[in-house]
Amino acid sequence: MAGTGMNGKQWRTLRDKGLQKLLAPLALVLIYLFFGFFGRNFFSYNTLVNILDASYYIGFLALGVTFVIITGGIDLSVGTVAMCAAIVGGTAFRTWGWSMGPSLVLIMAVATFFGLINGLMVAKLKLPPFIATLGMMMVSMGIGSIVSNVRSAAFPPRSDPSGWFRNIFKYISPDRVAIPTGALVLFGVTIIFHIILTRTKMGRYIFAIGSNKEAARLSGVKVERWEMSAYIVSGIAAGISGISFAAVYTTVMPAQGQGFELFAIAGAVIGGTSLSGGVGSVFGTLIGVFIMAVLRSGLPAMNLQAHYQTFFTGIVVIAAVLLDIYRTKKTSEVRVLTPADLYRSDMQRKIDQIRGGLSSTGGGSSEDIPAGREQIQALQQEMKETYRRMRREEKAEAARVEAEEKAAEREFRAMLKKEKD
Amino acid sequence: MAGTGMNGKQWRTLRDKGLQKLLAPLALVLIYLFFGFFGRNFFSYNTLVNILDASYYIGFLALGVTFVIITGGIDLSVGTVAMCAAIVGGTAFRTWGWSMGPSLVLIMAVATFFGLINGLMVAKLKLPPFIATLGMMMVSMGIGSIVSNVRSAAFPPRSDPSGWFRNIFKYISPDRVAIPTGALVLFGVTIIFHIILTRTKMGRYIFAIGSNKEAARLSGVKVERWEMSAYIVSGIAAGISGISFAAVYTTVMPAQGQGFELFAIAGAVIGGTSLSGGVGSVFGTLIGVFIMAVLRSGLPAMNLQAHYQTFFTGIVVIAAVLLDIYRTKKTSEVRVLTPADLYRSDMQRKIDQIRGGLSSTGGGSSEDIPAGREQIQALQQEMKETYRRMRREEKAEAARVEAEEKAAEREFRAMLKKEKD
Amino acid sequence: MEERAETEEILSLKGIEKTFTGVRALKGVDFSLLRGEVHALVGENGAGKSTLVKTLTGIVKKDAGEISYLGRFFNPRHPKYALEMGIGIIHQELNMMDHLTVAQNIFIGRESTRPGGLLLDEGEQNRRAARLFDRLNMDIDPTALLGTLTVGKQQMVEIAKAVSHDLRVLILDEPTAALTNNEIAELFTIMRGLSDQGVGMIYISHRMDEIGEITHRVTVMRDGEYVGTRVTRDVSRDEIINMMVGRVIFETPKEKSAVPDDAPVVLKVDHLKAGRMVKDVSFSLRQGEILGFAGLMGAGRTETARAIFGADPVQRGMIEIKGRPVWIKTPADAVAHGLGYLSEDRKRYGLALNLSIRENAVMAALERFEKNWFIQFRKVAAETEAYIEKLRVKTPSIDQIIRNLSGGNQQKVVIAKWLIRNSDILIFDEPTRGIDVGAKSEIYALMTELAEQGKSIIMISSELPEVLRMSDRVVVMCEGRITGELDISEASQESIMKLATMRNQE
Amino acid sequence: GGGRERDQVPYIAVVSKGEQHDFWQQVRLGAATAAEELGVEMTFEGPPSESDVQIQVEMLNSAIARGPVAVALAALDTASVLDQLESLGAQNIPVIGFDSGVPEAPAGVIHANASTDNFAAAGLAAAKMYEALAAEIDAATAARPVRIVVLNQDARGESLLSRGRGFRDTLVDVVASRSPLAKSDIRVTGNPAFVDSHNPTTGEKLIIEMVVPASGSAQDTTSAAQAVLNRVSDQNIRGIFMSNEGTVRGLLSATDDGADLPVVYPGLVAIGFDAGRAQKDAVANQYFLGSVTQDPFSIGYQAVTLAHAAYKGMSVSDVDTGARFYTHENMNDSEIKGLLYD
Ligand SMILES: Nc1ncnc2c1ncn2[C@@H]1O[C@H](COP(=O)(O)OP(=O)(O)OP(=O)(O)O)[C@@H](O)[C@H]1O
Ligand SMILES: Nc1ncnc2c1ncn2[C@@H]1O[C@H](COP(=O)(O)OP(=O)(O)OP(=O)(O)O)[C@@H](O)[C@H]1O
Ligand SMILES: [Mg+2]
Ligand SMILES: [Mg+2]
Repeated sequence: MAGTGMNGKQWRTLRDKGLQKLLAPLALVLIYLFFGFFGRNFFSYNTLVNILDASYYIGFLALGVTFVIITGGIDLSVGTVAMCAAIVGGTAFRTWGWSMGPSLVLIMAVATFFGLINGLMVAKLKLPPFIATLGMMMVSMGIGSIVSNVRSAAFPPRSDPSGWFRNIFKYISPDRVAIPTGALVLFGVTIIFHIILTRTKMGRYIFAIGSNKEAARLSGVKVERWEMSAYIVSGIAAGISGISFAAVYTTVMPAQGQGFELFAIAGAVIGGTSLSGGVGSVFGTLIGVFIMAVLRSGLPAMNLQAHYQTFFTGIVVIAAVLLDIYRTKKTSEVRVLTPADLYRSDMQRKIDQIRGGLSSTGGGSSEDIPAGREQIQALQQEMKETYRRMRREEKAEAARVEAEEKAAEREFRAMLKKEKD
Repeated sequence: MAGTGMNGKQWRTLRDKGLQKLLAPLALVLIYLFFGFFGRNFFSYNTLVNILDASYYIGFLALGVTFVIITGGIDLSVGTVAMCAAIVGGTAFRTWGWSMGPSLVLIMAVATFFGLINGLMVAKLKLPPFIATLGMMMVSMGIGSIVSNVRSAAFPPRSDPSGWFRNIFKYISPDRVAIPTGALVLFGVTIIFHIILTRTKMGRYIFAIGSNKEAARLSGVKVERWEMSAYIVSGIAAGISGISFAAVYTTVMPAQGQGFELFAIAGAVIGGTSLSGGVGSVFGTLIGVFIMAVLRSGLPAMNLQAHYQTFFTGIVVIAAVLLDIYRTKKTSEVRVLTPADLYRSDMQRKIDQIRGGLSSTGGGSSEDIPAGREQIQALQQEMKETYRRMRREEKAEAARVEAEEKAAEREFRAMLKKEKD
Repeated sequence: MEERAETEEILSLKGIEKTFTGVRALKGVDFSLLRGEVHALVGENGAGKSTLVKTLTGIVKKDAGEISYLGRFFNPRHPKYALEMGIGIIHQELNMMDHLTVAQNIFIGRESTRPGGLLLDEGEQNRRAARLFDRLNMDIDPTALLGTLTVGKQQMVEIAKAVSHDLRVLILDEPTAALTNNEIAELFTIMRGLSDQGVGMIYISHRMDEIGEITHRVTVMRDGEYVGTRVTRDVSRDEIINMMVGRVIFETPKEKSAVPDDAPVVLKVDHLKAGRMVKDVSFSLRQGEILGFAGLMGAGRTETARAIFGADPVQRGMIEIKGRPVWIKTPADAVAHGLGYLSEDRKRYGLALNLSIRENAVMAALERFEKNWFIQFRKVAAETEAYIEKLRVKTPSIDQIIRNLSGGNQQKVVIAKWLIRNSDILIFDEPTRGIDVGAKSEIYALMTELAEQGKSIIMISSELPEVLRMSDRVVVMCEGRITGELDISEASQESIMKLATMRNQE
Repeated sequence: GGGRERDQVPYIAVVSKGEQHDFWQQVRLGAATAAEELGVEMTFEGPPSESDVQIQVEMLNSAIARGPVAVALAALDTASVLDQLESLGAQNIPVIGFDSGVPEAPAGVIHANASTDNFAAAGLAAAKMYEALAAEIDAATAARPVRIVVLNQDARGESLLSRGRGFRDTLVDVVASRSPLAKSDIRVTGNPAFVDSHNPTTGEKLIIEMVVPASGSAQDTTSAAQAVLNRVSDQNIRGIFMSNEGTVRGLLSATDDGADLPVVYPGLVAIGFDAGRAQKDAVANQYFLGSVTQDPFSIGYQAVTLAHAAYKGMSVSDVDTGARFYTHENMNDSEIKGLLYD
């Protein structure tokens, strides 16, 4: 039992807190292993790189949108903002003749600007976030098309001198081994965002706003500023997402990006961020994104047609959140201590005492030990039996009460009915 | 002024309540007129029919989703559910050899079933609506593809004997005049939904749940059942939407429908339904949908490049809601009564009294009346002038005080600054 | 109240147990209710009163114990079942639907329908509501949207709603917290009527004088345990308080101001005008002073406080802090100028309910714990721990989520927030609303201590004994204007009431 | 390396540009038929829409990870698959282009193409358009110019771009050579992506207008078509060419499946592209003058056949799968009927 190495309380704490947090990562590992065993060639380095590649652009979006969701808002525009920024940058590079560095800066600037506008609309003009960012989704989609003149923007290939930026997200060594450097960027951004959320004023205020905006305001928190900052972070993340998209997929099409936001939000929610605000973590979000990415790469490996992917992703989104609800319910459920339980824990303490006495005498008189052992065994036997009997009795009693209550309910209803007539 | 036919209070009530409700329809008419004058041939019967045609499928979705939004939920799956149902029905007709009637029934059944599942997830399993319906969006998209084997479903043309169902949404007379019968269906459904929302228990409970779910539960409302019913209505509406789509656009493609939900939600919100629940009307939603439909048909008529359309739609969505916020703010703003106002209302009362006296004497001595009239006119004249003078003085005084305050603030800030250095 | 003739027991609870995460809220509680009896249930904050009555109505499921109702076992699994069986409850928190009309709220679940039963009959329902209000002598428009009513009126609607059911048992969980004296009197009339009809009532309140006025018996709970039941007539107020806290508390008015005459003025408000309610308010607050703000409900005291604090826009007026004019446009400005505001509705305006004690306590002062961009968690923990201990907040740890604390302990966390912020000028708006006597006297002691340390306090309170006990000076408001200012030595219940009802002549 | 054990059935991955249009279903059928005949395993997948570049790249990635012996690819965008092509080249896995192929791919990676020459196919339509409108075009004046509209779904996919340009350039050439109008009498206007520098843009007698709907959605193609139809009499629009199934559907739903065309817009010449049930009906009923069809079955069939041959180490070369113009007269001829799917 718990006696070995870890005491009961430690174990329970781990079960209540640790396991709960481990469940999502565990699910990720299980899904990965499942596809590994049943999919075609899934356990390969290539597949791993593919999964990572496919996770970047949604990943950054999801990290950014996590900030917004924690404030109790939502950002539907992230996907189209990322694509709009990327296409503007691509147009600058290809059509306006900018060099790559400034073009990338432009991407970040455009995305941040959209974030700022979203923030202004929500925080200053008090527009509902859903509708403000829905409008911004359409606007950014339109702007991308207008700036690029409805042409797709192709970023330079690796062979081009300007193609250096692709190495940020995927480095291909001279002997053609792909190194997913983007994963480092993703983890790096996650860690930075995590620190911002948990260790800085901004992060704490974002949580406070999400939990009770009015209380935060009346505590002197500059609610508008910090709420806005969450949308700006979301914009910045969209900018990184746009660059990663360009690096991995080369071509950015106009009017693209609608639908990305749903996966980003799904990732955050699978990772435990609550849409009602005040609760969330970027690490959880990252796990959520990876779960979706593994699914997306894994199902084709099982020779399932593309359309089964959407289907299963949907199922997993629902299942993940259901599981989350179930497990929080489980952990918050209270185990009521009955007399039987009290008796048992009492006895257990007694036994532990005796055992403790034994081991503390240490190498003492060797006769004591077998005697002590026997005593312990006898006690354990007694405890077991008595506990069983008590439980049985308690259950019977509970059943009796319930039966009576049910009977009473029937009677009551009959009575009421009669009264009415 | 208000004197004629309508007293001051009535007028104010109309201004506060009526005008507010009239603003959205007014905007619709204005936009329509705008395109009519500046667009090419926009004022044609054909265009009108086309606007109506284009409004059906989003319209039904928006009507259904209004129910869900009033409960405080959201249904992201409406679009894909409508398309999934339509494609299943189309496959039944084309591939499984069903005749048209049963195929249409199947469409309704499939959509209603999805609504039911959404309802179960949200109401019984307590999944957050956003995530439950997001999952369902993906699931229904997948199912549509799986059932149809990723083939598009073409519904029979009008010439085909099975093409009769198209007449439900657009009747074309033998001399080729198109009659938008679908508009009748849309209005009919709107009226039915309106009655459900305002005159039945179901509607009442849907509002109650959206306003305060816990209070509704504690009042003995079967929250789960009625919350579920809203999602079922949304499913039913999605079914009608799917049929209208098939009737108007003939071909339904698999994996279609994502994005429709956003327009449906935007329509509801433009129409005044609040995303936080408890407030909304299906007539408002209808107006919202028409505004978007006019825009979408109107911009091409202005010879605007296609990509400006999304841009402007976004702007209008934001503007509509901003306007709504502004107008509710205006009406709830406190009008501070100054001495001038008090004076005026005092005088007004006096005048009303005299007038009352006049009319109560009724057909009394006919000499009194002209005298009374004159007295009233004199009083009115006096009131007007005094009021104007008082207002002028008050404004000057206010301006003076404000200027002084500003000056003091500047001084104070300068002082603070100096202290810091 | 006079002795009841009836002794028929309609409700009896035995050994009720309930455990929430980390809190054993009920530890084998017994309770009984007679026909036609008004039975007070008292106890400190967090004693478990609300939880106990919730087990009776199926909102909280009991873990163990037996309920017997009309001589039969009874286990309500759903509020609706309890209501059908004739057990109704008026909750401590308002539980109504803001977007529905008054009549719709009252008859929710029992709507009037037209013949055929399909369509609702709104007109008939409004008439029913109007008749109900007539009978209860309430002046409320049945067609008004509930959200537009004042809190007091909303509470009256909730009472009317409960009464409109055919009840055998009515539970009132602190119904008077938001009511005016007139409304309280109306409520008591209603209760007496119900008592005559044989309805048993459980009455939860922290106001001792009400208990003496309306109840027949008193049951006291402490820390989830049953302490005892007494006949109200035979028990003294001190005895009840003693049962609640296990010690005697004396409440006497302050004799004279503790503030020296030459104490500097720290806050001066000059011709303040804001919103609908604040018309013309001028007063000053001196260092180390507790300035009582008395007045009837709706006098505009809360709105004055909010306007000073920058929570609502100011239309006109000057505010000076320590002799300097200041422009406070947002609460952040106010906090920066050393103001702190403890709102009358702590759940809505004071606390982030799903964050921990620690996060709430430092919310106003996070800057202080920031070093090189990062928050120093050890310092935060140490300081929070210190204040939690000092204010005697009952909690397993500072990481406890605020939602799980009882009202009084929540209030202490809000106070801790402003103490950690080290604000010099504190506005306490109804600091002891819904708080038990024990916690009350702790908060009084704390305020006195703060004033002695040189902090200045504005205390808005609707309880005159509280005003008289705490204030150095009393400002009285009526209809958005200051109608008078009294030194504590000349203040009495009568003099305050006179000023509080001094309406503006026009 | 993702090499696959050679003792199993050889596996060929086909990654297309789409799946849902009838056209792609026909391609898939051809590919499946070839795969069965050759006894190879085959997967066929494509992204839901032609702007989903990233989904196609992911599909290609996972196809490569599954270890195919050859890949057939219709790239949405060549630049985005360069890495993948290089890695395929490095592993010596042959790549076959189909449909629009992999234009401008690095040398040596694409072993062969099985594709339609879209430029030429749309050119067929342009020639027919001129023939049908010759009298009016020849008589066009600056006061009353003839206008011809091209509805092109997106201004991005390479094959659609080629069709738009093919129609435009061929029409300009045909008119300049066969009618009294000179090149300088022609004006090309509309979506800037379709107006190239070599196009005449100042002419006054024949106007070729390039229109692109806001998106491929049914609603947007329909309202774009409606907006064009609204101008028919005002602007003397005499011809409409629709370059794919999506735009054809747009016009059909704006005109009651085409039935309005002869009645409401008499004399308007409409030409479509591809087949599909609704379009075939429109041609059969003579609402449309005709349409251009490709041979999707053969495209799929040839793609897999070429891929298999390349895997076997045989030398392979491009196959033009051809395009035909069909009208109500010839659509039931045996060699065309086979090309018309639905
Ligand atoms: N849902 C809950 N989850 C966890 N703990 C709870 C919950 N409800 C109540 N408690 C805890 O149970 C205890 C009893 O609370 P209860 O509300 O019954 O007290 P009360 O006597 O009504 O106090 P007050 O006078 O402040 O209203 C408190 O410690 C409270 O924090
Ligand atoms: N935002 C608001 N909109 C409409 N009425 C309001 C609003 N806020 C307060 N009121 C009303 O204004 C009146 C004054 O409220 P206020 O809270 O300032 O009074 P108070 O003297 O503090 O009384 P209380 O003892 O209730 O706190 C009340 O009747 C209240 O219902
Ligand atoms: Mg309580
Ligand atoms: Mg107040």
